Amino acid sequence: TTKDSGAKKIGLIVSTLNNPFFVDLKTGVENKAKELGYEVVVLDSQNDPAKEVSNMEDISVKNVDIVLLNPVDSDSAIASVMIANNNDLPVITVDRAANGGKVLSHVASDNIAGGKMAADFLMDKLNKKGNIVELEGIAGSSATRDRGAGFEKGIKKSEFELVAKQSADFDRTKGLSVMENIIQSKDNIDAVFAQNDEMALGAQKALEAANMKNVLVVGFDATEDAVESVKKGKMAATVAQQPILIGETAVDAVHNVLIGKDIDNYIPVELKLITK
Amino acid sequence: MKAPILKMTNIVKEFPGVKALDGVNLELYEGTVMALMGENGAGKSTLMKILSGVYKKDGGKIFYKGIEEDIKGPKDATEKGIAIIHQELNLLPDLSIGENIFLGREPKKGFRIDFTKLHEESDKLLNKLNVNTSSKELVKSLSIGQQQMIEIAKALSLDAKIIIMDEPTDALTDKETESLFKVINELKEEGKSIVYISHRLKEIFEICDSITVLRDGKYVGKEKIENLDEDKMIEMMVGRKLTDQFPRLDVKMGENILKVENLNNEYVKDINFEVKAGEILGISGLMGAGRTELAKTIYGHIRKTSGNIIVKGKKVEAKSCKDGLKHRIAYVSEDRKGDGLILDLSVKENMTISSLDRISSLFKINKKQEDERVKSYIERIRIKTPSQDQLIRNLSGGNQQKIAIAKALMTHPDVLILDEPTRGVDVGAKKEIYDLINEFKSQGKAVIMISSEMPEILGLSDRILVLSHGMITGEFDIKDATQEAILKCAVETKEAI
Amino acid sequence: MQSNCIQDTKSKNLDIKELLVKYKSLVGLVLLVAVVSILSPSFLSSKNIFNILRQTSINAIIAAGMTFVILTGGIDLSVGSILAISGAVCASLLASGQSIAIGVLASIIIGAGVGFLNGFIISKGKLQPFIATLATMTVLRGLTLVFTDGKPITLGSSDLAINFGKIGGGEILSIPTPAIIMILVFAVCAYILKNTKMGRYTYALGSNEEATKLSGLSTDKIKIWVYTISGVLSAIAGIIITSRLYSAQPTAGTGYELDAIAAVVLGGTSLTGGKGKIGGTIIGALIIGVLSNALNILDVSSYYQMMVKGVVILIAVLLDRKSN
Amino acid sequence: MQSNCIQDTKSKNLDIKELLVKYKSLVGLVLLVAVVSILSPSFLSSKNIFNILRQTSINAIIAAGMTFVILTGGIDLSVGSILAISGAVCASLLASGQSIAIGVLASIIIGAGVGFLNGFIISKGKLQPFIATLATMTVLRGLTLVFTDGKPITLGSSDLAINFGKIGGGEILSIPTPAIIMILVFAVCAYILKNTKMGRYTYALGSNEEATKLSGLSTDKIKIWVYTISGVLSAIAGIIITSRLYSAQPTAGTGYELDAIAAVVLGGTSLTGGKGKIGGTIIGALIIGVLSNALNILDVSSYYQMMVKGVVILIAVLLDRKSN
Ligand SMILES: Nc1ncnc2c1ncn2[C@@H]1O[C@H](COP(=O)(O)OP(=O)(O)OP(=O)(O)O)[C@@H](O)[C@H]1O
Ligand SMILES: Nc1ncnc2c1ncn2[C@@H]1O[C@H](COP(=O)(O)OP(=O)(O)OP(=O)(O)O)[C@@H](O)[C@H]1O
Ligand SMILES: O[C@@H]1[C@H](O)[C@H](O)CO[C@H]1O
Ligand SMILES: [Mg+2]
Ligand SMILES: [Mg+2]
Repeated sequence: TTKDSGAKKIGLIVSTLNNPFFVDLKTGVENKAKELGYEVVVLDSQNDPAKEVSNMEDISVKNVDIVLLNPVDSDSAIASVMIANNNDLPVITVDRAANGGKVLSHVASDNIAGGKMAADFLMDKLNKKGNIVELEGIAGSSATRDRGAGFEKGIKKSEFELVAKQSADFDRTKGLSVMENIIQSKDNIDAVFAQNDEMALGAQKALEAANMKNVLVVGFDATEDAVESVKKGKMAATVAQQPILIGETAVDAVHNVLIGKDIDNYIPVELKLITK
Repeated sequence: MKAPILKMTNIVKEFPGVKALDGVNLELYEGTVMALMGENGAGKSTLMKILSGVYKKDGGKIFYKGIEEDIKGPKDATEKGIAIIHQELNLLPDLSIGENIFLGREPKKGFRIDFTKLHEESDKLLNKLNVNTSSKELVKSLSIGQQQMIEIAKALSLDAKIIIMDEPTDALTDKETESLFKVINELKEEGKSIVYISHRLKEIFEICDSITVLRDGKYVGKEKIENLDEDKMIEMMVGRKLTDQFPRLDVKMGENILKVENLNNEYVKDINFEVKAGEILGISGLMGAGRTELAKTIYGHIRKTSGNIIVKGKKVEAKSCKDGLKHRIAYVSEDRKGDGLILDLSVKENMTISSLDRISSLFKINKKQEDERVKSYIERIRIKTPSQDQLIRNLSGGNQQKIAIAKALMTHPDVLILDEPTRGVDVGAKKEIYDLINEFKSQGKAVIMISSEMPEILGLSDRILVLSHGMITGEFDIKDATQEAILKCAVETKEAI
Repeated sequence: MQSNCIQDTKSKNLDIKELLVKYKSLVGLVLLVAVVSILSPSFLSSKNIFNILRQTSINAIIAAGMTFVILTGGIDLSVGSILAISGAVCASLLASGQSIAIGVLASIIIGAGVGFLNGFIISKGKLQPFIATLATMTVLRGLTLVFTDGKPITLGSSDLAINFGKIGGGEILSIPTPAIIMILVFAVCAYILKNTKMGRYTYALGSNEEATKLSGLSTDKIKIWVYTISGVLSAIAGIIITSRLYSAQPTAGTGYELDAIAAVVLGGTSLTGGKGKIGGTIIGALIIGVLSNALNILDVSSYYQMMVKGVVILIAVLLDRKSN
Repeated sequence: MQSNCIQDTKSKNLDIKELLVKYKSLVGLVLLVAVVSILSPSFLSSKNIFNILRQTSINAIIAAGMTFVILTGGIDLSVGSILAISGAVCASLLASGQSIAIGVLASIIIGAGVGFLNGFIISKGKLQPFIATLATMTVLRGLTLVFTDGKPITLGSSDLAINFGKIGGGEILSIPTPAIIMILVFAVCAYILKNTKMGRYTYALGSNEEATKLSGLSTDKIKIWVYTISGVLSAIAGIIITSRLYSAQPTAGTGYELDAIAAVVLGGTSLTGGKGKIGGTIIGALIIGVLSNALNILDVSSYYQMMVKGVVILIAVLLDRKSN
């Protein structure tokens, strides 16, 4: 491939742009790239690993210098990474890891740790006793798995009872109706852990409508809406990922690679718990 | 003589590959009935579709009440006072009779349709036509003949000056035809003009004042009815003389091929009869008598609840048409466009569909053999088609009917059931179909022919069964059969049986 | 054969048997409710019944419009996208301080406009409705994502927002507002289908397009009309959803077309057009709504929920068949 | 009226004009390719062409089966779910150390089994294909999630996995293997439709079910047959996807039914059945594939991609219409 004489190009393959989290991540990448004088090409995998592989193939015929990959799923990402490897295209994974292939580095927050963070917060607030509802993300996505694992590992040391665990697909509308239904059979809920803020906000609405304002709702991501809700005391907390920072950090890593510096193979981005 | 109310001159209409009309003229006078005659595919329906706004003409002029007019669409035609009863039924099966009759012209009361008025008016029309059904019934619950009467009622409701009837009696039996003719005479007296299309020559003499003849899309001429007899009329249409319209063939009859014993189901009761080798059994009856259902029960399309069907001494348990064919029973439907043929397939594909098993393995149809078979049938029964691959939709009715029969013959049946085999078929083609039936008969096979056309039944059958309300009400040897006797059995009431 | 669903103009005094024959799906619904209420006592609490009504209303309202479309033999895959874009426009107007009336009106106009467009390209372009609405579904989703930049538009907690929230979350005479809207929508639709010309033409078109044309009716006009109705009702559903969530999601409504179609078919309307009743559709929507609610209440895990849902839908349509 | 697509048995020596009339969609495809290759030189590189073929193969193979179904007037919404479950079963067998042959065979048997089941309930239960396959789609997705416990099944990097990976990722004579499989599938399907009884019956059923029955054919058998084909081809697509990704995703194939149907319709096959050609379907699939690839190569941002895609599909079908 002939490379343009001008600015270097970064390819960003993002799992979906239908979710504000990834829109922020993209914004972070674009902002930092502009600052450092890189061009960015963004491709959307629409939550379909097969589409992700196609995107990697398509980007490999374009003259990009490096790819930032935000996989749909950590296992199927191996295929995408291998395509890049075969085309001598350097890859850095972002937010979700690839479970194989040659990757320069991984930039992300630790979802297992985040799940545990939520658990610790609730154990602290409720004295390790009470009935908990967990709203899961899209079945099969790695964020669902990791946050669930971290959270459930976290509450093992408590007397919490997980009275309901249902999927609401990272979706606000579904969070609302699933929660409404759960309320029908369980009226003594003490806390809800939603694996992202969209579901948390939906669940919070349902609880509010049912006059169960004392239930603690913990979300994940710290989107604008969620932070606002925490501030107003409606949601109890949200585990803040910093998608913009993740994006920026990833471009920093790219910069280091392109100027020939070594980088670590895992670059963690700070997680923090946001409470009132 | 008064000036014609309608005059069409030099009308031209072309379809891709077909010049359907080529310089056709037509004159229609107030208070008269004019027959539009011609073989299948002559262009009768096309001409009338132009007049009623369904097709745009490619050339020629239309004068209505002396003024040149352009008919822009069906609605425009209706507004000008031209109503048409199309050759094909155009009803909405899931709406009521009344809603069908007034579709697009519903009486309104504020926002809503005035159903009371709608049904009142409809019932009046139905009464006039001697149809004893409530206008609130759904159209789909009616038999084809009754549906045809609804089409007629719909045309009458328009109160048009010109009424076109494209083969209106095609699906009617004598009783309904009679009611229709009564109405036509009334219309005539009211000064309305009627264009009447039919392949039944007897009707033409009974009801029409003059004829206009088309042949292959060209104008042949017009004539007063007084100056015509059947032979002359046929000659104008076909371009040659036809002799012996109903050629019964005497074949030495053999043993029993089909035996039906105590057959019963929802539609038919206690049916018993036999058909011998080399015999044509005619089945007559009024519409709704259950003839079609009887045929479909023997064929396996409708389940029997009790009784036996025996072919060549072997009991047949047919659960589907497939089983019927396996036992060498073939059925040619009365409704060739509805379920007799597959209009989107070609001539060839239609002809061989029931007998593909004979010429193909699991993995391949023997195309060469298929071509040859189809070719031989096309030649033998003179099917007019540009090629084997022509879509059957584009063929004329008579040719379509021949293919439907060829399809059945290709399965090599022992028993051939023909349901209204010449419905909508022109005189020339009729003769050819009769020859075809006779040829099959002379091979020592059995034929059951259901027909509502009395001359056909009387002219071709060796024996005649009459059905009424699903039961056999009469059986005649051809020597003893008369129209009156058959009719008497056909109108037998349920109570009397 | 299907039920003769539109011949009820004659008898006014329906007895129960007749009702059952006409709405066979009702049997399914009653059975379902009976089974679940035995399994879980909280199911029949008035609170839960209102929940079900509130949850069902969105799908039911969309399905009402879908019924018109399907009665003509068409299909509208763009309903979910219409819901999203009209919700987004409504939310952004409100967020920019416009009045509720303007937000709602703008939404409905957009729904009507898109529906009109659907009908227009289907009729004038002679396109298959499936592919035409598939295309508008995709285009509109893209448009919504561009418009919202992929992020929800939030109304916040101003007085305006709280008032607007009552459309989806409030109550009138202690009945959830969306349920009342739903009932109104169905009453109007039933009236239109039964008593007006356009209603009858909707059936006519689906029953036999050729014959409808030959009767001098403009089939193009009828098509445009049904897709416009579907668009308007999808927009109304969009307003309700936005109001319930105090925010408009760019991905709102994804996949809703299948639920709406399922409701229509469960209600006994034939996808080939011409046959069916709007009353069946509300029952169909309730079957789906009750099912989702019941499976949650009965603690069925989400994977098994899918299986049960599919099987119950199959059984429901099979029952419907059998009883013919 | 539609093109008379099945009457071409007479002429063997097709000239270009005839080809264009028969496959009007080809014009669309050629135009698309021309425009994109002017805009981006890298588009017509052999590497990119192979990319397109590889990417198109999945949708094309599913669409081939869908063509049979649609030709009979049916529809199969369950293809994506069949893809997922057969991929999952294949992966889990391989992961447990079974041979590739067994994995592949098991997949195909499952695809055939589910397809058979679809055909069986549709024909024997006299159900509308839309609702029946909507139900199996849901049930199978649930089943897959239960079977995989919601997690992808990974093959790892054993020799077996690497060999298996060649089905989706390898090359034969430097042509991508999935492209070769796709071409084989279409050749076989075209042969079946043109030269065998079952092919002929497929068209017959879609043109007129009643007449097909009265011609002595078992319409039930034909229905079962087309859904089985669709199931088998979806399973093959599932194997290829699993092989490409070295893992089976429980959510794989979601929404693929719409792409497959779009390919069939873009290829000129009528959703009402009876009319169409399998050759059109591969062109339809290529239009969709080229479009996706081109939009990526031309740096069109993803939201706008959706809009462009919808509009291009509309234009393509409109062109198809107009040229009639
Ligand atoms: N829509 C059409 N497209 C192509 N050809 C057509 C079309 N309609 C009619 N034709 C052809 O035009 C010619 C005239 O057909 P038309 O239906 O007018 O005949 P007809 O005299 O009414 O015959 P019949 O007695 O069988 O009803 C025939 O060759 C027919 O095949
Ligand atoms: N689709 C239908 N639905 C309900 N009843 C029907 C239907 N078709 C036919 N019938 C009824 O079945 C009986 C027999 O009908 P059919 O008209 O086929 O008899 P037929 O003797 O063959 O008359 P035709 O001269 O019309 O062929 C009649 O009572 C008729 O009304
Ligand atoms: O980390 C992200 C976000 O939490 C999002 O809400 C779902 O996908 C995950 O990967
Ligand atoms: Mg005619
Ligand atoms: Mg009959």
